[in-house]
Amino acid sequence: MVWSRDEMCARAAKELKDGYYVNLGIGMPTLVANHIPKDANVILQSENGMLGMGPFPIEGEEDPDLINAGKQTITALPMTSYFSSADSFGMIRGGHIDLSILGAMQVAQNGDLANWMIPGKMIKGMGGAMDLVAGVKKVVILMEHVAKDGSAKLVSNCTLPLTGAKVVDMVISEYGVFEIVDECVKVSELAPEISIEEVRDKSQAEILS
Amino acid sequence: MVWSRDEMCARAAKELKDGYYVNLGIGMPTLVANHIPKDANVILQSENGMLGMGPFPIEGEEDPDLINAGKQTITALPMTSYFSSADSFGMIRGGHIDLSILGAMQVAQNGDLANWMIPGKMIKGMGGAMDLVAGVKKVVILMEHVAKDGSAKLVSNCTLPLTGAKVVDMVISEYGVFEIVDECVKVSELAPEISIEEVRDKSQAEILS
Amino acid sequence: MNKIYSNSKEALEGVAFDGMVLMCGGFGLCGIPERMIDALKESKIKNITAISNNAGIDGEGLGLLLETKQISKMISSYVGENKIFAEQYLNGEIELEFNPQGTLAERIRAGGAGIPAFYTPTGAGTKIAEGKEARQFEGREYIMEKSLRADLSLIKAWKGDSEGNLIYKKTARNFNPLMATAGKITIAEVEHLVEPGKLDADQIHTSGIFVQRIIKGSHYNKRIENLTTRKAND
Amino acid sequence: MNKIYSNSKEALEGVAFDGMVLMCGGFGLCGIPERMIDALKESKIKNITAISNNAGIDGEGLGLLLETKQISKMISSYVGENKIFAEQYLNGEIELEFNPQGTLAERIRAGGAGIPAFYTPTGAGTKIAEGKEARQFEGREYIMEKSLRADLSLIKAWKGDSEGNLIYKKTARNFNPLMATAGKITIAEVEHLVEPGKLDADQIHTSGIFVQRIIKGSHYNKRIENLTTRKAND
Repeated sequence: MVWSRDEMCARAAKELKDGYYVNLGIGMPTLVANHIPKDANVILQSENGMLGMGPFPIEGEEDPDLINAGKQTITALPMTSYFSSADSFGMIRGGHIDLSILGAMQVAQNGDLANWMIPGKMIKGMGGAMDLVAGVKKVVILMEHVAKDGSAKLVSNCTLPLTGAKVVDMVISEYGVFEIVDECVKVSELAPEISIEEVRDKSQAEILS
Repeated sequence: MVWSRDEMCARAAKELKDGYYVNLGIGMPTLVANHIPKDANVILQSENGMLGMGPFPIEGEEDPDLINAGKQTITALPMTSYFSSADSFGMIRGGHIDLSILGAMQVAQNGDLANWMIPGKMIKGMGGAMDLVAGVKKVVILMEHVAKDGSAKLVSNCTLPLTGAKVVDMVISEYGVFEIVDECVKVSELAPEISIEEVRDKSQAEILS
Repeated sequence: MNKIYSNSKEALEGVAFDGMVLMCGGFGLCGIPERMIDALKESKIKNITAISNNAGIDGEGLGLLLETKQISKMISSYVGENKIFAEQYLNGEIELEFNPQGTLAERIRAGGAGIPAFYTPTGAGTKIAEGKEARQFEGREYIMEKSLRADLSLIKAWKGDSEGNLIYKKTARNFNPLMATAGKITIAEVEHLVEPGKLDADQIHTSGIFVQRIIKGSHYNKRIENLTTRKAND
Repeated sequence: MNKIYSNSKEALEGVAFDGMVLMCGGFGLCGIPERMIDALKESKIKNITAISNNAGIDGEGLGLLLETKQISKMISSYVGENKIFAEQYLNGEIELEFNPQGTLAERIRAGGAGIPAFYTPTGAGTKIAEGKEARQFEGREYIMEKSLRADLSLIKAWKGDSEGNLIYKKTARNFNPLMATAGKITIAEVEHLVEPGKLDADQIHTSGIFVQRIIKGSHYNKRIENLTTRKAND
């Protein structure tokens, strides 16, 4: 039985250890924040210039000068600090962020990631994604295992333009958790009653047990 | 009659125009600050991380956390701001400082400057001098025209190791004011009763009238 | 040396021209110089190369200058959420250069700090690296990126003094302090204009040296792109 | 994740080793981590490569580690005013690499920001350029400089909170914020240690992410190198 989106987020949250500085991408990765264990002090960075991101504001308390990288209104915490975009990406590029969780269009078995551009379609831009995958210590991809058109997303080689080359450390999908080690995809955990054959069937990459 | 040190400083101060951001080197250049016209708003930068340097403190009011690049105790002004060494040299290297006044061991007619090192002697270091001459819009040298051993300091080619290549715009000595234009030294002003022949006699560089 | 101008139109006089390179602060609609953008729209200056993380939205931010077709090229990291931009881009009316957000920020910071070029791991091995020098340092691949400067930087701060010292508020800081350093002319628009000495010298984010002109803005929209709230008892 | 250590000796435990690369904040004796330098002296760690703008003076700052011959190499911009250093240098006991002050600052900033190398005009055409790549950009000559990182950065701040957020005071800021970013381990020594929330989030100079350990220092000497005053009626 595949994991629900909520279960996927909960599983991803397990990667967030006490004391980690973490950047969560836009979309499903943002929801991972809801599953951080209460006893873990996980500090969220937002690449538009904030460390120590709090929850969304209570209605009526939103501040237009306080947004996250998804342009959502958020709140501060006692330990919050603000900084410029140059300092923020110095933090990211300099390897100070422990972990980032991002979405993907394709992940290749060598760790290549494509998540910003489909040729021929209007491109919105890579935002901070290329910097995050280049600089953050551990990159975790949280994605549906298969694209809406049925094509595999876990592939032997990315056909879409890359966001980063050999940058992905782990993939979490509704089928399980997969680690990318030495340019191979290894099953680390499977969703309940999911077999490795099912995963192989839904993947184009070679999946090692 | 050659200028006194005080007159040299007063002449140098005339280069400081209203609204200029200025960095004054250690030693005689620091004294130029005493001659800034009261009606000119000249803002002094200190490369250890301060813009808007005030006068020396009144005895007993010195603050060890507030020093200039010469490690002298100083004071702040209402417009003062503090910043890091990286930001300070970004300001300098980025061409935001209008003028710097520095001392010299040798200045060549092409604008080469040597003011940090005598081979075979213990070297103290260049500090911020190389950055200042590379980044500041106008570099003015304030120096005795001739070295203590009688050798010329305004030379055709520097024999001492350079602080910067083709960086000097103007030299002020006790004999007058000299501009370096198109790799030539041109007399801009002479001290009272000083002739160009006297200057040529005290210089090894070619001096154009 | 008076840096204070009475309004955005006056502040723009003599420093904006057709074909200029413009930097415009803000992340999304957060921390954008609203009044200076209004003045630029009124000025009818055209053929602008705009360096800005985003392109605003329809009717707000740089979206206003897209409506009037004053921008001919954008250097940005993300331009989603803007129909006019998409239209003009697909029509070939506007040129677009994507930069990774951190590369964009660093190029601007380098421009202000006198660094002509630097190496970054960001984008190595991707389309972004095409046409750029690649180079290994300690076994890892990096690409060379060049600095950016602007003829005019328009930035937004929370408080400023008459010397041009600035303090930003929360995440409205973003690209503003870097762009302040990289403009040949920088115009700062502030919500509160105070006398020198009213800002704590240790807290100033942008030193006055980087600001040539300053105005007190007013009537801020501060539109929120993605209003997101939670219930009080969540 | 407790970052607070009760004293400088404890803070140093497990992070200092023979042959390590050390960054030490301060300009002259202004803003130096006095208590951490004491602990380093006590630790008897030797063969240190010390990256610091200056070398202290006899009996103060890094001068203390020179007395005990714990430093084998210095990367600095200015080492005047230190007899012991001069002696050891002329004896060949200590290696010295001079960096222009701005190049030193930028190399450290680059180290913390993931930039492996950059180009600077500083020192082009001088001895400093020897052995370095030179390159023209838009007709001007620049040299390539590589980033610096440290095994351990010792820095000094005015106020800090238990999360490692720091605020510096006046010109005691200098190299401290950059070195905080470039240390694999950074130990901050502060005069005032407060609870999170006591520091204004807009005013924090160094975010806690850069600080792994923090101590409240005490008994500061804060020696003045060049006491310079004027008469009250000047």
